[in-house]
Amino acid sequence: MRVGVITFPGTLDDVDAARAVKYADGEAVPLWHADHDLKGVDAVIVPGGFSYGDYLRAGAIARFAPVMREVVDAAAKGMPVLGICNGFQVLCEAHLLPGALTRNDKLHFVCRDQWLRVENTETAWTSRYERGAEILVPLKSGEGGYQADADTLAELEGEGRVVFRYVGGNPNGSRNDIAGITSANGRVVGLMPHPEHAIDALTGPTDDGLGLFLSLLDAVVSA
Amino acid sequence: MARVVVDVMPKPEILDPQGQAVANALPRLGFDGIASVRQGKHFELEVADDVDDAALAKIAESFLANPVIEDWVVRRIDA
Amino acid sequence: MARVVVDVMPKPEILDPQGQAVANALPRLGFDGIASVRQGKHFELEVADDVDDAALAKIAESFLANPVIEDWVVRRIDA
Amino acid sequence: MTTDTVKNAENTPDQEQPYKELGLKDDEYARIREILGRRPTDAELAMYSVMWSEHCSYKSSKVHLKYFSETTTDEMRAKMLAGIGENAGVVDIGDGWAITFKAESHNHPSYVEPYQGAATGVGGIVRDILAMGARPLAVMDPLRFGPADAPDTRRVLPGIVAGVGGYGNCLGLPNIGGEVVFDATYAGNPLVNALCVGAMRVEDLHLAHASGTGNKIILYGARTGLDGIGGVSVLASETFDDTAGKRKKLPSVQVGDPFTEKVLIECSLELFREKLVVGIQDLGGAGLSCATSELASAGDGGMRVYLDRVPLRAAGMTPAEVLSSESQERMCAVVRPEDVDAFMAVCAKWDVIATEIGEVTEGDRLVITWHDEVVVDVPPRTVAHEGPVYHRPIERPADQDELRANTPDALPRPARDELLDLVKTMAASPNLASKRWVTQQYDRYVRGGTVLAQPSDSGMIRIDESTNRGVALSTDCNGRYTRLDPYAGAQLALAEAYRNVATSGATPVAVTNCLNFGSPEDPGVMWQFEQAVKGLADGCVALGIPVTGGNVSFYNQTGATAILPTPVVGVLGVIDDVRRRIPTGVGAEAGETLLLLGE
Ligand SMILES: Nc1ncnc2c1ncn2[C@@H]1O[C@H](COP(=O)(O)OP(=O)(O)O)[C@@H](O)[C@H]1O
Repeated sequence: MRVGVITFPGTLDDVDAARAVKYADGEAVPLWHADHDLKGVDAVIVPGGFSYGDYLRAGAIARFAPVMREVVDAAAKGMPVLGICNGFQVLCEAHLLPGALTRNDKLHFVCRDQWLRVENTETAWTSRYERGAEILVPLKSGEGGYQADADTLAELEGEGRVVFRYVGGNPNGSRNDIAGITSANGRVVGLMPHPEHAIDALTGPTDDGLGLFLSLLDAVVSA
Repeated sequence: MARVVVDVMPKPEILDPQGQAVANALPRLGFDGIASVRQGKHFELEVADDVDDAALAKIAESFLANPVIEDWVVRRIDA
Repeated sequence: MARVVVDVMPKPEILDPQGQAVANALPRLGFDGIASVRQGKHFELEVADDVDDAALAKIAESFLANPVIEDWVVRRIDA
Repeated sequence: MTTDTVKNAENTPDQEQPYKELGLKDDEYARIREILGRRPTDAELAMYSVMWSEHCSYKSSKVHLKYFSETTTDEMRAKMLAGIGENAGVVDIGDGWAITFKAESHNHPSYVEPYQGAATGVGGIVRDILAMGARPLAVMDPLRFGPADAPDTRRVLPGIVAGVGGYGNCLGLPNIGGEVVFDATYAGNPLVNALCVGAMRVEDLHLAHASGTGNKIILYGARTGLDGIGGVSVLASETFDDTAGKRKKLPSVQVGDPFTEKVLIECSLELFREKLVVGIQDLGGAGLSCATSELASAGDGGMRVYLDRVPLRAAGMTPAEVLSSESQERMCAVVRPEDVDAFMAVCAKWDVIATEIGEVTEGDRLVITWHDEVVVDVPPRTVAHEGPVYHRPIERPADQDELRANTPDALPRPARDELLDLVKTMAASPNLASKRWVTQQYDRYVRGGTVLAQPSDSGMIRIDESTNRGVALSTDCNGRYTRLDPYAGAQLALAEAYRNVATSGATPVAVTNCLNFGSPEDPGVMWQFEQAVKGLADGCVALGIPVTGGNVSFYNQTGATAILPTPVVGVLGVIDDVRRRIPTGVGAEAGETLLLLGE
């Protein structure tokens, strides 16, 4: 399994995403924002950080990077794509996922260990979880409030496309406590919390996040 | 060179925690009579004379604002 | 009720990393002819009719803007 | 507009110069004239005045800080690869790894503009660590504020915390600890100390020097603007009549751009990896004045700088302003001529502006030109290292005895049934309450190496993923104890940080400090300072670990009232396997036995 991990100027969690891929026995392939091809990878992770400083809006500048054009094309053909935190923001800006992420309702950056409920286990990134399972992973963001218009929210809920929901307190004002969503075909997933920081109890609160990367292994092998 | 202003505001139906925080703080600071506050972004651009209104609209819509959550207004300023 | 707009901008001599990031990105996105961009904040207030200009100036100076690094302009908008 | 050149200075020896407004004393100005054999140019005056300031020259503290080196034994020095005098101390932690760490203060700027002051404080210390050739790995932020319920604390505290977090989070540096302490003496003078720790392979240690005639000086990073040159603008008044009034009002506030710094870090690390750098210096306080004079005086030749090549952000800047600008996110490298193209290519990859602004020359002068005219011609050591040295008067404060006589013995003992209330009062007091409101705004997870962070006694990061070797860090200081007895107070700070590191499972190996005090012109403050330095140094000898560096911040006072003497001490420890860390806390399992060690 070869998984591309994109680095934009200002990306921070690319090393963590690559490490998580390795923990799941995959090979992490570095992709540079200016690349015009995906080097034959089986899946792509858009990691967290502050691409281009998050100036203007988080993800607004990154979505125009050459490598994102390739990601959009590949996603259309069904390649699994995971956006974590800033990566989620980039995927929304690139219209691979609906809605937008806005400033936290309390206006502060929040770093905390956050409980999430896994609500959809049919995606390329969540098949290893049990439906309704609660997992503990770090959340660290200043613009994590998920917003979408009423129709979009109804569609996401109706189609079961809310993948992760905050439990034990909504940390940022997200509509419907949404922490992560998926595309209509279940191949593209974006979430604000950081599963790649929860792969080893030595450096994270748990290893609950490993499930996403192991799920991908199944998705790629069975494809 | 022309001067252009673009104002970008959260859509009315979108939560605006920043504006709300300002509105809540004002009475505490002794300023009364402010019924509501909304906060957005203000851009000032210097553009070449051959940049037409269509191009400016495009820049605002596809880049400066996120139409999912924001409205925007483009104005040319007379020098 | 009156509508009031306050625009807050980084002072000209102060670094504006946000505006610079936007300006740098535009040519990459295929938009040419934008010589400079500065980014600030835009506030829209609804105020009671008895709030006078002096009070608005005070609000802008002491709260909406940080006079150490920012300039500001207050405008009343005709409804 | 005419530029004040060396030739002009020679021809106009009697021209009045605003040296007093720039903070120079009569005898200091006379000494500059003696060194140069003429009056300084505006640009030279700007350079000397910032470099001879208390902040840059350590003129009041130098004679005392010597005591750290004098008391450091060879045994203590054994693991030290760089010590006091370098940008930051460096220690060998085994397996070929070297750790560099240092703390610095950004107190006054954070009072003027809390967010940007704190943000640029973090930015500055991170560049110090980078300039040693290391990858910055984590930050810590010992903070002091006025009373938690004071109105100004509401302005200062949220801004400072947001600034530390905003900048550090955006750089991808986990925040692994710090302090939040409230006391009335900090009300008009909060303390923002920032510590950064970095790691490198021992052979990659880069020291700041400009050796090798013909080597090029390359300035890279952000453009240079009017940031932080408030003081020097008095020089502009003579040449810039109509704008002078405006310039004078320039605030000495710098605005940080963490994104540019993040890119600068990755770009610099790639330059080091490709071995394209002979020497390097960060640009912090005193900007190019500091970088050029320090690089030149640490090298084996002279240096020539074409100042008009510096990329500017503002129009009409004078040479003095360019030299004094404190624009952030800039570095200065010494590069072999044959490596310049490769150097530029790496910078282009990262979209970092890089400009060849000069070269190392034969001889021993630092010569700076502005459009082909010489505006600076000085022996660089006289700017960087041979500033004034003061033996300030020292006197034990008159109220010291009275203060010490006022012991807890005079206080009523709480009755048994009052104890619970007392405990509750204590737990709810700002100095003992949870610091989560602050620490929750800091990313402690980024880059996946954080093994311990808040609320642990010390922060711990893994340095090597293959061996699990790591380091632990703690900073501490109790200003109230130090006020009562500066000698013992500094030792208590050291002992507490040492214990915090030891209890996490690491072996303490080195010490840094950030010594925050009132005005050195107050003999009582100088006594506190002298005592604290002695106490800390003697304590280090007793524990057998060296002070590898530090920072002094004087003039922390509001009117005549000095802050509590606050010698913040940071202790670094090594642990050969971070999996054996000891987390803080008791009661994780039923049946644990509590043991009290010591008296
Ligand atoms: N400004 C700060 N930045 C980061 N961490 C902090 C800060 N202040 C306190 N902490 C962390 O919070 C925890 C608790 O702090 P504190 O209550 O001061 O503990 P202690 O009294 O044991 O030193 C420690 O892990 C400390 O490092």
